[in-house]
Amino acid sequence: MFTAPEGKRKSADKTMTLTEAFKLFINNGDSIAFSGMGGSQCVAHTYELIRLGYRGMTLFGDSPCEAGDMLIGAGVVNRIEVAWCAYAVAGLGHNYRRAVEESIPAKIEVKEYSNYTMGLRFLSGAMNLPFLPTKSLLGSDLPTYNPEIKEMECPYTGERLALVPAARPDVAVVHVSRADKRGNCQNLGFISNAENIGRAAKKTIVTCEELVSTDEIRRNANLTFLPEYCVDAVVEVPFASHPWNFPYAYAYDIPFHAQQMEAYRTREGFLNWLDEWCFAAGSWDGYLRKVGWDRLFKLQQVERRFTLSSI
Amino acid sequence: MFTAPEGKRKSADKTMTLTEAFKLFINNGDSIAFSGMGGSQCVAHTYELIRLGYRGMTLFGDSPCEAGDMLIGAGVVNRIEVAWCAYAVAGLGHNYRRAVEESIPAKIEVKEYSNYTMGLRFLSGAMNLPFLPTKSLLGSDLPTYNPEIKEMECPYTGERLALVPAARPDVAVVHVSRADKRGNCQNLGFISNAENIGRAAKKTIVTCEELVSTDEIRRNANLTFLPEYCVDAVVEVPFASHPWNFPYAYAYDIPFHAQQMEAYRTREGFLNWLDEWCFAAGSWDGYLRKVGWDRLFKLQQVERRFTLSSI
Amino acid sequence: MVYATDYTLAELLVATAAREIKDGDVVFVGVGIPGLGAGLARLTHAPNMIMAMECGSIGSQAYRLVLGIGDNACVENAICNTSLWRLFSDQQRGYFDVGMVGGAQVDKYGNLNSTVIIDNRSYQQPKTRLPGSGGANDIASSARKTILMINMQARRFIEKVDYITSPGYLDGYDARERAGLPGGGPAAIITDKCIMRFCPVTKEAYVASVHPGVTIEEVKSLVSWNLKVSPDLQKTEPPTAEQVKITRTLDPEGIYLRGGLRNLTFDRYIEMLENSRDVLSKAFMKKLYNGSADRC
Amino acid sequence: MVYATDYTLAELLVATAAREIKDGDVVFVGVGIPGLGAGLARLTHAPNMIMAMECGSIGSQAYRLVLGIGDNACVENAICNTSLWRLFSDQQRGYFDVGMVGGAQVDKYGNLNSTVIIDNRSYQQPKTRLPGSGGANDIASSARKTILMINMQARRFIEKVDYITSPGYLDGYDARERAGLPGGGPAAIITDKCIMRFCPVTKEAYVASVHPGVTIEEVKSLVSWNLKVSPDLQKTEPPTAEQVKITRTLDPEGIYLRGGLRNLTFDRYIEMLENSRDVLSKAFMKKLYNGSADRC
Repeated sequence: MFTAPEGKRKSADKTMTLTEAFKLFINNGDSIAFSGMGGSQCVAHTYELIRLGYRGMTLFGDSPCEAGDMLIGAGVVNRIEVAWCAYAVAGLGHNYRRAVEESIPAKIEVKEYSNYTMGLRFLSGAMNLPFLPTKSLLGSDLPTYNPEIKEMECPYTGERLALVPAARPDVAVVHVSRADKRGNCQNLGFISNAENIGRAAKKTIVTCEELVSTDEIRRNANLTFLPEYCVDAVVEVPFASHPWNFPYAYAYDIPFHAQQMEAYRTREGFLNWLDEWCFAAGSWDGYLRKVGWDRLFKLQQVERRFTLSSI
Repeated sequence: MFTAPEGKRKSADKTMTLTEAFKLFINNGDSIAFSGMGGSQCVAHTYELIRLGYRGMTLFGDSPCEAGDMLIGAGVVNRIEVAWCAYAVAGLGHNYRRAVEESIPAKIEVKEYSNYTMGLRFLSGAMNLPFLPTKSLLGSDLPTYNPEIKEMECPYTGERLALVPAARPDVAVVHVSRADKRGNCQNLGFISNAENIGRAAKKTIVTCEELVSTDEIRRNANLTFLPEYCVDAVVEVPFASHPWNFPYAYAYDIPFHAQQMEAYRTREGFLNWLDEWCFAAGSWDGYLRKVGWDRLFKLQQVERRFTLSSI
Repeated sequence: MVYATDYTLAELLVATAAREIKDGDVVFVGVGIPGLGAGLARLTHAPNMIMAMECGSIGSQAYRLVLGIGDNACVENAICNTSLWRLFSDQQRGYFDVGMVGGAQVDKYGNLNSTVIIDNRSYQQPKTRLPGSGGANDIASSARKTILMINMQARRFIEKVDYITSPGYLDGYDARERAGLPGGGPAAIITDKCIMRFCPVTKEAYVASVHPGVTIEEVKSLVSWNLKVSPDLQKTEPPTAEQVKITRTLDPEGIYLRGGLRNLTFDRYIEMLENSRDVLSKAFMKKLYNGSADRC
Repeated sequence: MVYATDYTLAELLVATAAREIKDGDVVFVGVGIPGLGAGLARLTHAPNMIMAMECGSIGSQAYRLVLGIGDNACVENAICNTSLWRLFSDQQRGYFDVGMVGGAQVDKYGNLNSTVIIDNRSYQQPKTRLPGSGGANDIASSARKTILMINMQARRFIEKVDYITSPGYLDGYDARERAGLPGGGPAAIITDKCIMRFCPVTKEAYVASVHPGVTIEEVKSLVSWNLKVSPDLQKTEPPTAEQVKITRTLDPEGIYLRGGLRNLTFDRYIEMLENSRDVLSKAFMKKLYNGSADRC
């Protein structure tokens, strides 16, 4: 039986570097989940996991892009429970395809859900419930190939329901607009599954585009979607989603992404990319320098022109 | 079997008066739910329901104060599904007590839940699911006297769970900080169960302290907890929670409330109160005039001194 | 109504998708041609339409092309930014009128596959691994109606899909209801050759209209079952001149309309965003203040 | 540590409640004496404590007395304003360290009744209808530990409560775990005469300390079962002078400390709020900037 897991780390200052946070809270073989949906992807985090050489991990995700395809290609992840994996408009998930179709670089185990039902799995974990019911999945082939999706007859109405089990990753990595040192997180823009991933996980690492004071958090308390008691570590990582967009911060660098996707078509192309952008760059700062701060600044500046927010 | 209920009314301008909204969307015998928790109570709405002479209603609520006790005392409601009913620091729910203990003014039927599980019932209705599981209620006497609380063994873990059925009131009455004419609702301060009550109900009447433009809504889209497609009617009703507080708007008028509670100790006291403050006042405007705008202004002004919000 | 005389197939499809949206509809929108269709509807006959995007943003009013379901365009001037689970719960509640879904295979009951092409191999090690459901299964399960968009090829339009990712009418008749699915199911399949609709009784797809220049024989040859045809077969309505003009404004670099992503330089991209900000904000203001939408 | 020499029973209870809270605890707070206890803890030994209120507000820093679980004081300078269901879900997830619960009856296993005094009548038509669970059942089910607060009377401390609103250890031993309850159960009963704690094995309540001036005989006479007493019975620690001073600052009109609501005029109330704004904001600033809490 599952008993309520221990609370998160308590501290008035949880800030550290990304490398420190990963080394402290992530182990080989852990299950992990990332926030983001299309935009706000955890890209810096993906590169860091690869750089640190993690192995044997399980990924819980809704529709991961980099955090799915790259971690599979780099051999970090060998088991995924997801709804989708590709790069949307930019391109297909060639690493994912190679792994499933040809076991390159290795065979991976796949359990499939839909975006909503992955969302419900995180919600379920966040609520400390072992499952949640839904009307998705019924009649489709997702339950055919995934025995963890169960069906039940409602004890109140007799109607058919699909059940999905709670997702309780060992580690959540959540990237947000702003956070304070204690771990209070606010987003301008969509939340994706971040609020539940951050609660469901045993350990939660928050990164933010901008570190702010607790007074700033208190001024807009309705924006806080993840309070400090859900959070173990806080890291300021600006531009952590590049080449993806981050709402109210910077536009999507789709020309960069298209180029990257072109490289990923072949296994060598992908490995060369890793050598150049992940290992040789040495850190996310190195990656950003390589992208060029003038380019990043333009992505930020063009985004400002679209912004109405008064916050 | 429950199929997805029809969407709400579509219109770019859903504004009307409270009386119009009630006459249009509320019928005798309907089930109804109100937003608020301690503060932000739907008081104006309670008086209006009584004034319009509704009968035979069922109340779904978490911890209603006026909307529970007064509607019972006035004979509007004869069935309640709630977690609690009283006036907190101000006093006991004498009408509720008289109804249960002595069938005055009439016998009422009571189904009891806890605050969380009423919250889950509204969430369940909002999600169009027939029930949700919980770890509350287990081992207590709430299931003993409420057969609608079922128990099940989790098909994944074998652990014991309590189940609560969805609450799907005919009408929701939700009072918010600000809304636009289309029904997009934002709160500064807590949300109580408003986001789910407004979604779970077949028809949803929104009242707001302040009507704002849709552009103002768009500037702070992260504050919108109830979008327009959940809403049928919008009414601007300032000070609708008096004597209760409303966050970022006005302080709790607890001296007034204490006086009111004193009157409610006896049945005559309560009926006299209704005559004077509900019927003779004639409308919520009449009530507010009777309270005195100078007093209301002071409650507003003193609240401003405590406010940090930058929104 | 002035029909365009000069338009591409992509522009026809955008207009066709747009016509499936009524004013006031809440639409679960993706990117690409269906997304352009939604954008076009918003700027023409459906100014009060509300777009819902999977990331959790509702009612955006973007002055640029939407480049992803979590693009900043999705939150731009949105009426509500929320969570993925809440957005999909609202759909499960019945609040979403239209959902647009695509796939790699479809069958005569509108069941879609976007998961795997098995082709004599296995689900675990298929011929082609596709991205998977994403939100498609959920949209197909719960939207009041779905519009399917898929290009015609005999290997795509098959008797039985390898894997039902997004349920249509399952085995037809009342199979969908019996499965417990709350949404209404597919209302149309928009293809590059024709529009199919579904028999209200059997729930089998039939050709309702063929696109200009396409014969019914060509359509039938691209379907691997004996495709039914409406006795009242129509010609698909071409886009109007206004629709084409607005469509091109929405996607000035032809990213979706002409596969223009590959040649897009960074400078051209930034320039596209800046122009688009000015052009589309004017287009919206014109529509909203002079058109049929109330501005409040 | 300078103990107060001049203090009321209410002030002792506030200090006793405060001592159950550790720095950094997330505390599910109500109003009245327990609420004052939480406020006192925050301004003394637990500056990093986080208060959670049922309405959905988390981490308030109120410069006034909290007059309800949805009072504006609950959102004042909060770190997070959210929904009721989310707040309680966080508790069910195990994030809340301490919950404070009261009731009209309690039994030796810490089960509380705040629903009905049946007294030879029925649940449906009881002798006394009480307000009901509110959030008490949920707190008692899921908080890591609960602190019960109830005044002693033989008709309140009974062998078996009329109705279990808030589960304690049910029938003792492992009954609570077997029922599937995730929270840790009661850690103490704070009464107006003594503090009781629970045997780690049998889960039966025993007297751990008696308040100054109270005899163990008096305590036992107010309990309708054969109450166990710690072999190491203590005298309850009195409040410190600082605790009493701060407690009085928190409730200057004695609304909770002296039942001062009845005589509170509107003008005195407004004046109380305005003074309290100034006095408490200074007290917080002093604590937060000079004390042990990091201000970031």
